[in-house]
Amino acid sequence: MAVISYIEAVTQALKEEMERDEDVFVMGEDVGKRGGVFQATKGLYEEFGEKRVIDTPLAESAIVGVGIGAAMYGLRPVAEMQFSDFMLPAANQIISEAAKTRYRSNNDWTVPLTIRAPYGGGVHGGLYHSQSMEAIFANVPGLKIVMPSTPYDVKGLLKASIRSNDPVIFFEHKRAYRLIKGEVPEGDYTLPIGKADIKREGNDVTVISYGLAVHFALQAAEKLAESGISTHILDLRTVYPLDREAVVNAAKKTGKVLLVTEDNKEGSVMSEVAATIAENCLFDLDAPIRRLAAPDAPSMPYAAPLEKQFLLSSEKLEQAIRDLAEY
Amino acid sequence: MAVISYIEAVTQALKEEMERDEDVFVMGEDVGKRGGVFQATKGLYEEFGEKRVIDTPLAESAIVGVGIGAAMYGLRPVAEMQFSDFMLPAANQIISEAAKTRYRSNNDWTVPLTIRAPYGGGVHGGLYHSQSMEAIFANVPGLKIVMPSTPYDVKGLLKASIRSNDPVIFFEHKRAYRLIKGEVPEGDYTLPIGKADIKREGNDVTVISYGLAVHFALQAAEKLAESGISTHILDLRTVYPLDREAVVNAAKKTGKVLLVTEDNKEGSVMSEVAATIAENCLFDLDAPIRRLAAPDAPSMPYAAPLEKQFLLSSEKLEQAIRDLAEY
Amino acid sequence: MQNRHHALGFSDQDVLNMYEIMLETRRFDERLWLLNRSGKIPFVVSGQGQEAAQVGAAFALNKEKDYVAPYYRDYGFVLAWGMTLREMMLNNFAKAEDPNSAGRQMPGHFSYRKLRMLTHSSPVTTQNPHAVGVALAAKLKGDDIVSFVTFGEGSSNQGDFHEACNFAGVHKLPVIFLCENNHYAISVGLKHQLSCEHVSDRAKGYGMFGKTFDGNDPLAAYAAVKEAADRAHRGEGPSLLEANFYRLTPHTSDDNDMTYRTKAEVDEAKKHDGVLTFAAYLRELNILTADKEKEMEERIKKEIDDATDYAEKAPFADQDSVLRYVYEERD
Amino acid sequence: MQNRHHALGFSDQDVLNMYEIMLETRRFDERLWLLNRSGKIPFVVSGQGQEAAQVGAAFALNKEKDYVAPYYRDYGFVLAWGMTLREMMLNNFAKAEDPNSAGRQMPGHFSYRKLRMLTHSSPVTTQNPHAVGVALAAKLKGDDIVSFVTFGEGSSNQGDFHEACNFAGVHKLPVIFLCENNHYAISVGLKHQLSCEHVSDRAKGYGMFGKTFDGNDPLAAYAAVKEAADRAHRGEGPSLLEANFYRLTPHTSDDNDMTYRTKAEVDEAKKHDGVLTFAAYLRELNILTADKEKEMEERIKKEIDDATDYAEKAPFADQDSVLRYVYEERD
Ligand SMILES: Cc1ncc(C[n+]2csc(CCOP(=O)(O)OP(=O)(O)O)c2C)c(N)n1
Ligand SMILES: Cc1ncc(C[n+]2csc(CCOP(=O)(O)OP(=O)(O)O)c2C)c(N)n1
Ligand SMILES: [Mg+2]
Ligand SMILES: [Mg+2]
Repeated sequence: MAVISYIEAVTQALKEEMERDEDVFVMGEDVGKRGGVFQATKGLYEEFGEKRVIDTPLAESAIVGVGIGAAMYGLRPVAEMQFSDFMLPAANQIISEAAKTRYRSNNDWTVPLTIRAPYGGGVHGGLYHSQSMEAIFANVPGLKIVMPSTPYDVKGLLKASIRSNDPVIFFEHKRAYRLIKGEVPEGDYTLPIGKADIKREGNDVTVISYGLAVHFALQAAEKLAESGISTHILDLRTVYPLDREAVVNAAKKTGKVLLVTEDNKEGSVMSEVAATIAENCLFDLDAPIRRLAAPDAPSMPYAAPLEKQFLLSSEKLEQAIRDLAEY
Repeated sequence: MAVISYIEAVTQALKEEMERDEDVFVMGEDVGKRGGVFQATKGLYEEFGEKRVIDTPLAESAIVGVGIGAAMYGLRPVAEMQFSDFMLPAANQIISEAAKTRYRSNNDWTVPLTIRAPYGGGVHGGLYHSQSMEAIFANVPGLKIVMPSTPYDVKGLLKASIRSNDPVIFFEHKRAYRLIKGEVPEGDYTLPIGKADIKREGNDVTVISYGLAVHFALQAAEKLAESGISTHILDLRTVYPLDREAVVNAAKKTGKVLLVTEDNKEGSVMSEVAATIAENCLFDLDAPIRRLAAPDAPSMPYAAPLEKQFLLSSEKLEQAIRDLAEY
Repeated sequence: MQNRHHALGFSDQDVLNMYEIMLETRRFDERLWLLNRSGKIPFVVSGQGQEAAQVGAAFALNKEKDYVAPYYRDYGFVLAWGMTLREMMLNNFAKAEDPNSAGRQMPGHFSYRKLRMLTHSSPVTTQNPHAVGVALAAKLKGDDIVSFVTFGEGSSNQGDFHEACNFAGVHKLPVIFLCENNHYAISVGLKHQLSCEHVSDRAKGYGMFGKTFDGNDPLAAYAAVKEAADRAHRGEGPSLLEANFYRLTPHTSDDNDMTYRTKAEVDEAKKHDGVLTFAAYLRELNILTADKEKEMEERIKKEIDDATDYAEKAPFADQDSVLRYVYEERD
Repeated sequence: MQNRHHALGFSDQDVLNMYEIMLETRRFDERLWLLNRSGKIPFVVSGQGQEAAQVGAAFALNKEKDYVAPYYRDYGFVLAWGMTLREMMLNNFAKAEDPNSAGRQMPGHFSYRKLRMLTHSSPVTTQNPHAVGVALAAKLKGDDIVSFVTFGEGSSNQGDFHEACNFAGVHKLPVIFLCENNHYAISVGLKHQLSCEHVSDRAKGYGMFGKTFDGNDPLAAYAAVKEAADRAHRGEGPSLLEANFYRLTPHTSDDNDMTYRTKAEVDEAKKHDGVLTFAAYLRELNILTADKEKEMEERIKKEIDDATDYAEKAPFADQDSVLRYVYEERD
């Protein structure tokens, strides 16, 4: 199997889906000639032309709203939000429209739209190019929110998202784009939306996370294994709606749970994970649930040392897991 | 003390603050001559004139954005969103701008803006005039979210919000507007933002809630007292940032916790309350944390029987508290 | 009185049909208010005063192919487009059989896939980008259709209006934006809502064709929408049209319009009511005779009675159905 | 060469000052790229090609009273407005002493309350309603000021542009909207961004004064902004101005503009570069002599060296400061 980067997996999934189904098309700011500011759509303009790789005006609400209309017509648009931070002008179209179309029309109209958005920090992006936006949408029935951690998951889940007959927000960790590489089958495959994935089996402490932080957990687990601490790692992959069964099983597995998100702590998707555990397997726990997250300050600053202060790292995870193991 | 309705408390607070401080002004759709579609601003246009009671064009992002500008200039705008559902076009101004202005300018600029918005169901409003929107904003450091349950709390907290030097979202339960009445002092007083309030002392089961549901809890508690079940009721009043201390104390008080919100269950502010308890007083609990909420469907339908199916009621709470008491 | 409809290609029967739909809409609308005042339906949103333009517009489009996104006052449009009175009444009674939403949405939130009618929501102007998306999709697929969308003049101040117009303009898409300017956005009149003279003045900023017409005249509406549709088919891109008329009722059954406008103002506007003025036109030309009128009114009354009866007796959706259709359900 | 500045009320020394600020801005901007390429600062966003209009605009406003909301390319504007080179360099090095945000925001996200300069964020066009709010507040307080805001032509397609313009128009507020049309929004050229010929064509839709001017000419910018400011003071409401020029650099230091435009196109545009053409004008009129030019360049170089040196050595904010100023802190 070829080893490719996280962003190459995005591009591959898009390309293959566009080849497979002529109703799939891509739209967004700078996705055409420029191939996207991160180069996620690189080569697509050349292969599929400007009709299916559409540079839109700078207007996110229109990008999503036009995508919804095209999806209602029967196409499968993939709309890129240049940075997840810039989805907010489209919040009304996403929450009031895309999410509620099937429900409000009593199953008559559907919106098979995929919204791709790079999120996350660690790229010197400052307040508005670093945020995690999932919590804002993770209370909206009708939406599905996918946040993969590996190139393999990216490709399988992005294809599944494009083929989904419901709107999917597909968050890609922008720092993972070039940092994370992994084996990815060349051919076609999909992975199920809504299913979490055990990324490492272990017995002492359970870590539940998603996105780039999964890699910090894996690195920390390697280190901790040397000290005889065995870490169980559950990757949510879909953060909304939650895979409750997997969460509960993972929590029960070790009885000690560390929930990790790069988002601000209060009101993050990890709050829901904690609530799920507290509802379903409280008496299986041997330690209070712990959350490791960004501080409750607006977003990470641009200046390097301040950004670092804000970010997760494998060291921070290692410490938190160790504390829990020793509880 | 005079007994007035929930909405009269809103109007009274606005009027008194406008009389007290000429920098306070009101803006929104139909707030002028019409006195607001719910009549919350009734009489203000007549008393203060069109300069301080401003009918704006139909454009929520502008209402909030212009409010931010006026607040930066040093005024204290109170912006009305006609229904909380219609805040979403302003999500970017609220989350990217109002919430982050102080932080990003390193304390140089501030936004003393109050955003009032009627929320909640039970008025045959259908999908888009019934929603609870707080979860969307309850992960945004820089914002404060106030959701009072009684006329007394409304008046004291709305005044505190207007005087706050940070942006506050003030959600008013539209079904409570005329349904809920209570004693309210005629003079000036404020209540602290960020502090929960014990609405009833009890020993068997703790209910944590906010808004109209607090009244359902109070009614249920009355009933349950007859069967010897004693209910402790904590009214969050401010749902973001949470009063963690009050939450932990209330949970410890009885060891059995029912969290109640009218919002969809997954990802609601009650998830955070549950997480807080699970982190801080897990071993004080005698039963799993329970949540009572709306189903995870987009929003309540318009048709009366379907709306009823969706809504909370004192009966539903009574049953849930009883179940927990008997655990 | 000069015959104006022959020049547009309409026979006398055509305009009689047109009028009949306008009248049917009006009578239906009046019935809604009665039903509301007698406590049978909790809410009415009404299109009185806007029927002429709505029906005229529908006649200018292709009912077999075009896509439409009507807004909540468009009873005249949806009736002309093929929704039945019974369906419209089921919608107002919020019953399970309502094709628009099975009672999930408030009345007037139209949706009907069979009729290529997009689902409408309450936050205003969100439908505008949807209509643009339909046109974009049709263009990608090589389908020669027109995408038609309506909205109020207050709503033309929303960001989505601007973004949708510009997108359609840049991509020269076959979209017709019809602003139904009824001079009020709830209580707020034009002066406090808009800073331009005509909403159609905004067309230039999107490089598109713009035109304001007399919204009380169905023939003027027909002509304007026909021109815009012809342009769209010829690849000349979108148009921004504006129907100029007056909202004759309060905003909805929850509103009291006498708190912000005078009866005298409303009475004055009623003189220009398109249903009355078009009837006068047809009478002058002897197309609408007293007999025909009586016959029409009787048929309409009977149909509305039937629809009301049917809708009132029809069942609500099952309570458990509130959990259905959040996501695709596979068996 | 005809003297054009006397008619505008400028002395020779005035225009020399104007030019000096333009040149200072350019040299500062060039230094940023050097610092970036040598790894000293991680990011540059640049205003090359836009200095003339920015500086001209600043000269037309009242630096003691007016409020301004400049966008991320406005180095020329903020320098003319009173931010020092040192402060601008601290901003680019993201150091604690940076008055804009103490290193919290990316460079070019200006903010300076002392100078009545609103805090700028990254999501484009959000500043437009803020500027309107300032004007509204000033009007309420009876303060005779102008509120000035800038943004790109791509950004003029955001909903916030539309909503802000309409609000300002309805309330006839003293706002000047200056669109800096540099022909690109990252990689997307005008044809795919806008469907109107001039962004100022949109003014009519907001009932406001609109004007496009040569953005390479500081005197044209001055004249346009002065006219708009005079109107604002006279209570004639907002204006929508458009500076027409060309973005000479890539979008930012993260961009490679050769993937979407040609070197030939950029080279052609460089011929009209306002810094060069205004220098030529001043040379022709013998206002800018070789001596003066040399002196200027030397002084500027020294100041930029000093600023760089200072900023490089200045400390970052304390790491724990990331928790500060989320909310008001009372002692
Ligand atoms: C985004 C949004 N804000 C507010 C409302 C509440 N509202 C419903 S209709 C209306 C006025 C609409 O006026 P206009 O666009 O002129 O249409 P009309 O009702 O006059 O036909 C308002 C403010 C809404 N539905 N959506
Ligand atoms: C809401 C939003 N969407 C996307 C972006 C990413 N972005 C930054 S600048 C830019 C292009 C802006 O173009 P224009 O308005 O013409 O200004 P210019 O950079 O050319 O001066 C884009 C798309 C953003 N900052 N904000
Ligand atoms: Mg109207
Ligand atoms: Mg530009």
